[in-house]
Amino acid sequence: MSVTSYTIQAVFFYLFSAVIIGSALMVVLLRNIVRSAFALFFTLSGVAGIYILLGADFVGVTQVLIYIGGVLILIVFGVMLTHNVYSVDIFNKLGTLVMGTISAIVTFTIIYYSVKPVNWLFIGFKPDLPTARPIGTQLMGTFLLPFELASILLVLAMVGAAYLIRSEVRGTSQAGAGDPGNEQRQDTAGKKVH
Amino acid sequence: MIEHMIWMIPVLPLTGAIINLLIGKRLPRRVVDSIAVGSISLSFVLAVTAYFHLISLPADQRQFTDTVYTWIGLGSFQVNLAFLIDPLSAVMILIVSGVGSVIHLYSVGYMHGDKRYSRYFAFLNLFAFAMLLLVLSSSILLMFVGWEGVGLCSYLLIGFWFEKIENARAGMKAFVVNRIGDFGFIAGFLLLFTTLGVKTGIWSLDFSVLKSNIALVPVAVLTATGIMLFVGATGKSAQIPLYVWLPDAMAGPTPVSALIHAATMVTAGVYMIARMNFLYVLAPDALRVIAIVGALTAFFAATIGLVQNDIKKVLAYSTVSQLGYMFIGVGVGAFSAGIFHLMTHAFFKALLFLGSGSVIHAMSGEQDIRKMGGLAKKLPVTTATFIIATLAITGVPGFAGFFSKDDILYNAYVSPYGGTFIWLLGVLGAVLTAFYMTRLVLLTFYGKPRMDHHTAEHIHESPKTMTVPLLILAVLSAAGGYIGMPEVFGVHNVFAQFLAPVFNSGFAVPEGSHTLEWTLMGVSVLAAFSGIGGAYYFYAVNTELPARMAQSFRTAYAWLLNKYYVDEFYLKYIVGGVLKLNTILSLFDARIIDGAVNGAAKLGKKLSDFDGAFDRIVVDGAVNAVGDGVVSAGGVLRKIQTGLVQNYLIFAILGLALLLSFVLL
Amino acid sequence: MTELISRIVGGLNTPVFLTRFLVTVLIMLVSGAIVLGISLLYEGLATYAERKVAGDIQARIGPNRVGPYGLLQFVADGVKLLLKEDIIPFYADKWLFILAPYIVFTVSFAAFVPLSYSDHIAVANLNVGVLYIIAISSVVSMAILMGAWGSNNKWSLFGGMRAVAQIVSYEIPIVLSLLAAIILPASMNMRDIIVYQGGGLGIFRWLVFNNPFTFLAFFVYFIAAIAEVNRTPFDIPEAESEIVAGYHTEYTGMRFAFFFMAEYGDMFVVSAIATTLFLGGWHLPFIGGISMPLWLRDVLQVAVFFMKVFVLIYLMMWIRWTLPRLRVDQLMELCWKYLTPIAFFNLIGASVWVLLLHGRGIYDIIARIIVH
Amino acid sequence: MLSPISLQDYLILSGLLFSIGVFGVLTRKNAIAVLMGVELMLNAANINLVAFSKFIDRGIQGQIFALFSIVIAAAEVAVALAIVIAVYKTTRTIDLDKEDSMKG
Repeated sequence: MSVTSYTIQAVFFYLFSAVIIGSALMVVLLRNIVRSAFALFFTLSGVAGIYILLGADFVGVTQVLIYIGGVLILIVFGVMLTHNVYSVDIFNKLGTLVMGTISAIVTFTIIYYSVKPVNWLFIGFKPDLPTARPIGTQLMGTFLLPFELASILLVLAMVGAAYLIRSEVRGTSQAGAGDPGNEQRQDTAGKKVH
Repeated sequence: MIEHMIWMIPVLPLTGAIINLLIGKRLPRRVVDSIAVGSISLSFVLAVTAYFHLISLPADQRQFTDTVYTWIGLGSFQVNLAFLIDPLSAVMILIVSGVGSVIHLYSVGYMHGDKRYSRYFAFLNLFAFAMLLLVLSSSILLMFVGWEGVGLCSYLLIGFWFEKIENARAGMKAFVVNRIGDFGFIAGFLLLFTTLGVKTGIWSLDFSVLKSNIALVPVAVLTATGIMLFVGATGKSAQIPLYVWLPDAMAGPTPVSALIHAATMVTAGVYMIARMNFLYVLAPDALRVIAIVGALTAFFAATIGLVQNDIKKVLAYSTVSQLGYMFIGVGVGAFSAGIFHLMTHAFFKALLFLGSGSVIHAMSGEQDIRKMGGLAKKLPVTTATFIIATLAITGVPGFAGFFSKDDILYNAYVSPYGGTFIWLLGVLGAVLTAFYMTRLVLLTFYGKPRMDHHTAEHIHESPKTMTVPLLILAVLSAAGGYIGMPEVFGVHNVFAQFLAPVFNSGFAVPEGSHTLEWTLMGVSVLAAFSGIGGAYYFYAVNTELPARMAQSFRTAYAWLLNKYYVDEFYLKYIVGGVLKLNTILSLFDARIIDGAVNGAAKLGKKLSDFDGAFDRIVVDGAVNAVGDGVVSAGGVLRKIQTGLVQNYLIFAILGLALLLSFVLL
Repeated sequence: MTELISRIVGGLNTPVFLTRFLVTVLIMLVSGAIVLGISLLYEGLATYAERKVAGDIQARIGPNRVGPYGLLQFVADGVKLLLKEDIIPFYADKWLFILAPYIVFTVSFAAFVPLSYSDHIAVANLNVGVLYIIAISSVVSMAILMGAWGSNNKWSLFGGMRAVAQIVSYEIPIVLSLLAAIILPASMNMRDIIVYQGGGLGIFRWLVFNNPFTFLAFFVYFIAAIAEVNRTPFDIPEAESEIVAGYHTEYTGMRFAFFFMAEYGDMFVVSAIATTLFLGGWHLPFIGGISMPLWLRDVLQVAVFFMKVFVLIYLMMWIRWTLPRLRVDQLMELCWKYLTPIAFFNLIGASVWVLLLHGRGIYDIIARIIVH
Repeated sequence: MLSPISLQDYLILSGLLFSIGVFGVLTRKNAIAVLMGVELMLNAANINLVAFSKFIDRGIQGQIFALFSIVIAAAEVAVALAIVIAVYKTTRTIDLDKEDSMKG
C-alpha cells in the first residue's frame, strides 16, 4: 500500500464521514419528516461507501439493495401512510430535548473514551480480496443454521406485518359480504370514526 | 402367505359392518346384502385356505400366530394384537364363517321387507367379526374383547325390533345376565394373571405362555379360576343358573337365533373351556363342577322343552339342553368330544332354527305350534330338511348327532370325572330330546291343519335364498358326523386326531372295552327310539292322551309349563333382594352418614364465624394498614411512570452511562 | 490513457504524492466523461431511433428535417429543452423536486460502470457486478418517489407509488432469473461471465442455449426487465390516459430531459445485462478463433456487444409500439402469479441441472454423445 | 498529507453516528422518525462489525455478521412499521407524546 492510496482512502473516508454525519444530523433535526426520510438516503449511501472503503464490496452492495431499495422505501411509504407532516410539531417538549441531547453527548463520550485508549490487536495488512465467494461458502457452511433461521425470521416478519396491517381491514371486508344488516353496520362504523 | 392374512378373516366382516353402518342407508338393498354376504363369504374362503394350510403341516407343528401389532406394551407385560391358528380355532372359524355365511344368505330372503335392512346386516357382520376375534385371539384379553363384542351384538340383535317393549326387555335381560357371567370371567382371568405374575414374575395373558407355565400355579387357585371362568361360560352358554336369557332371546329375528343363539355365540363358553383345557386338567374339581352343571342343564332344560308351545321356545330349550351335553363332554375331560358335538350341533340346530324361520315365514309370523299342523305338503323342502335335523338331534344312527352325542355319553361313562349318574342324566335327556323333537315335528308338519283360513291361504314355500341354506345345512347335518366316527367302527377318529395336538395336556380319558362301547351305544339308540316312539304314540296315535296327562298331573304340568318358576324366583328373591338391600343402604346413607356430615358442617360453621370475626378485625386491619401505606407511597412514585417510552429510554441510557462510567474510570 | 494523463500532470511541478493523487482523480474524471459522452450520444440517438421505429410501425416517416434523414433531430431537441423555462411549482418541496432528476440520472448512469464492453474495455471490473447493477437500479425507485412527492401533485404521487410498487415487485423475478444463469459461471463478475460463454462456434456456449432452464430464464428476465424500465406494455407509472404523465408530470426543460434520458439509459443497461448474461456478451460469433490484432479484436468485440444490445433495444421499441398497456391488477398478477413462480421453479430446476450434470451445457452433452 | 485511517477512526465515526441515532430516538415525537433513529444506530453497529472484520478478523466473519444484522433490520423495520400503522389506524396519531396509555 502506497502513501497515495492511503491518502486517497483518507480523502474518501472524510468525504463519506462528512456525508454520513451531515445527513444523519439532518435526519434527526429536520422538521419535515419526509425530508428526514430522504436525508436518510444519503446516510445509508455513505455507510455503503464506508463498507466499500473497508473492502467489503458485497456488504456494501447489499446495504444499497436492502437498506435503500427496501427499508428506506418502506419508511417513506410509512411516512406517507401515516403523515400529518405539516401539522404535527416533530420535536418533543424542551425538557425531553435537553435530556436527549445530554444523553447523546454522554453516549458519545463513553464510546469515545472506551475506544480511544485501547490498544487494538491488529493482524497487520490484509489485502482486499473478493468477498462474494467466501461469504457464499460460509453462509452455506459454517453459518448454515443462522442463515436458515434468518430466512424463517423474514417469513415470520412478513406474515406478522401483513397480519398487523390487515387485522382491521378484515372486519370491513366481512361486513361487505352482502348480508342484509350490512349497510346499517357500515353506517354505525362511519359514525364512530367521525 | 396365508399366515399373514389371518387378520383379514375378522377384519373383512368388520369392514362390511362399518360400510353398512355408515352409508348403508343410502345404498340399494342389493348392494347392502352383497357387501354383508360377500365379506363373510370371503372370510370363509380365507378360513378354508388357512385350514388347508394347517393340515399341510406336520401334526405337531399345526399352529401359527399372525401378530398385527403390539396393543399394550408395559415393560415386560405385552399384549399383542395377534391371531392364533391351531386345529381348535381352525375348526371354530370354519364353523363360524361357514354357518355364518349360510345364515347371512338366508337372511337376505328372510329380512327382505325390513325397514332397518342395512342396520341388520351391519350388526350381523359385526357379530361375525366379534365371534371370529373371540376364537382367533391368542390371549385372554383379546378373547375377552370378542367375548364382550358378541354380547353387545347379541343385545343389539335380540332387541332389533325394539318397537315392541318385550323385545327390548329381552335384549336387556340377555345383556344383564351375560354381564353377571362376565364378572366371573374377568375375576377368573385376573386371578390367574396376578397369581402367576406374583408367584413367578411372568406377567402374561397369552395362551401359549400361560400353557407352559400353568404348572407353577397352586391347584387351589386353578380350581377357583376354573370355576370363575366357568361362571362366565354359564352366562354366555346359558347353563344353570344363568340360562334364563336364552329362551327370551328368541325375540330377535330367526336367523339371529340360528346364528347367535344356537350355532356360534352360545358355544363360546364351550370353546373357552376347551381353549383353557391346560388349566382344567390340573383342576379336576372344577371339571367335576362343569360336568355336573352340564348334566343337570341337559336334563332340566329338556323337561321344560316337553311342554312348550312356541316353536322357537322349544328349540331354545333344546339348545340349552344340547349345550349341557357339550359341557358334559368338556367337563369329563373329553374336550374333542365336546367340540365335536359343538360342530354337529351348529349344523343341525342352525338348520332347525332356519327351518322354523321358514315355517314362521310361511305362517305369516305365527309361532304357536298348536295353531299349525299339516304343513308337510305345502312346505316340502322345509319339512324334509327339518326332519333330517330332527333325526340328527335325536341321535338316530347315521346322522351327525348320533356320533357326537354317543361320544360324549361314552366318555361320561368311562371318565373318572363322570360316572353313572352323569351318564344316566344324559341318557334320560336324550330320551326327552327325542320325545319333544318328535312332538314338534308331528304337531307342526303333520296332523290336521289348525290355523285359521286366512293364514292357510298364504302358506307357501320360502324363496331360493332361504331354501338353499336349508339344503346345505341338511347335507352337513346328515353327513357331518362321519368325520368323528369312533374307533369301534374300525376307523380312526379323524376329528379327535386332528384336535389332539391342542388337548395333549397329559390327560386322557381311559379306554373302555369295545363291548362296553357297543353296549352304551345300544342304550343311546334305544333311548332315542323310545323317545320317538313315545311321542309318536302321544301325538299321532292317541292324540287325546297329552291333554289328559296334563289334566291328571296338573301341578307337574304347570311347573314345567312355567319353566319351574325360575324367572319368577329370580325376580322375587334376587332382584327383589337387591332392591331391598338398596333401600336399607340408602336409609343408612340418609340417617347416619348424612347426619354425621351435617353435624360436622354445623360445627365448622360455628368455628368459622368466630374465625371470621378475628379475620375482619385483626388480620384485615393489618393488611389494610399495609395497603394504605403502599398506595400513598405509590401515589408519589407514579409520577415517574409517564407512559412515554422515550422517558424510559432516557433513564435507561443515563443509568447505563452511570454503570459504564464506574467501569471506565 | 493513464500514461498520457500522468505525463501531463507530471509536467506540473508538484510533490510526488499529490501528483499521483491527481493522476488517479483525473483518470476517474476522464473515464467518467468518456462514458458520459458516449451515453449521451447513445441516448440522443436512441430517442431518434424510437421515433423512427414508431414511424415505421405506424407507416409514417418520422423525423426527417434536421440533418440527413433527420439524424440531428435529437440535437435540436436537446437545445430546445435546455432553452426552455425551468418551472418549479410553487407548492413543491423544492429540495426534493430539484434533487430527484439528478439522482435518477446519476443512478442510471452509475449502472454503466461494471459493464464489460470488450475483453479489455470496462470502466471498473467489479467482482459483484451483477449484484451492483441490481442494487443500483433499486435506488431508482427511491429517486422517483422523491420527485413524485416533491412535485406535490396527486398525479405525480400516484405515478411514483405505482412505479415503486412495480419496480420493487419486478425485481424479484429479475433476480431469480438472473440467478439461474449466474450459477453456471459461479461469478458475479461481468467479464468472468462473458469469458465462461466463449469457445465453440461462438454461439453454442451462450448461457441462453446452455440448458432449458436458462432458456426460460432469459424470457422471464426480458419481460420483467421491460417492466423494470417502465415501458409499454408495463408503463402504468406514466400512463398518459390515467395520470397525465406520472411522476414527471411537473417537470419541464432539462429536468424532464434527465428523466427521459434515464429511461433510455436503463433500457441500455437491462439490454446489456441480458447480452452479458445470456447472449455471450462481446464474444465474436464464428470468427472468435481467428487471430487478429488486439485493437481490431477489441473494436470488433465492442461492435458485437453494441449490436446485440441494440437488437434487444429495438425489440423493446417494437413491443412498445405494438402492444396495449396492462391494467395495474393485471400487471401485479403477471408478476406475482406467473413470473415469480416460474422464475422460482426455474431456479430450482437450473440448480438441479447444474448439480446433476456438473454445469455441462446441453450442447456439450450432445457433442459428447456424438463423439462417443 | 493525511495520515492513514485507523480502526479508531471508523469506531469514532460509528460512535458519532450512534449518538446521533440516540438523539433522534430520544427527542423525536413522530414514531417513524424514532424508527429512523433506530436505523442510524443499527448502521453504526454495522460499521463497527465491518471495520473489525477489516482490521482484526482473519476471515470475513464480521462481514457475515453485518449481513445478518442487515437482514434482521429489514425484518425489524417491516414489523415496526406494521405496528406503527396499526396504532395509527386505531388512535389516528403516531405522536409518541400521546401514546401514554401505560401512564401510571
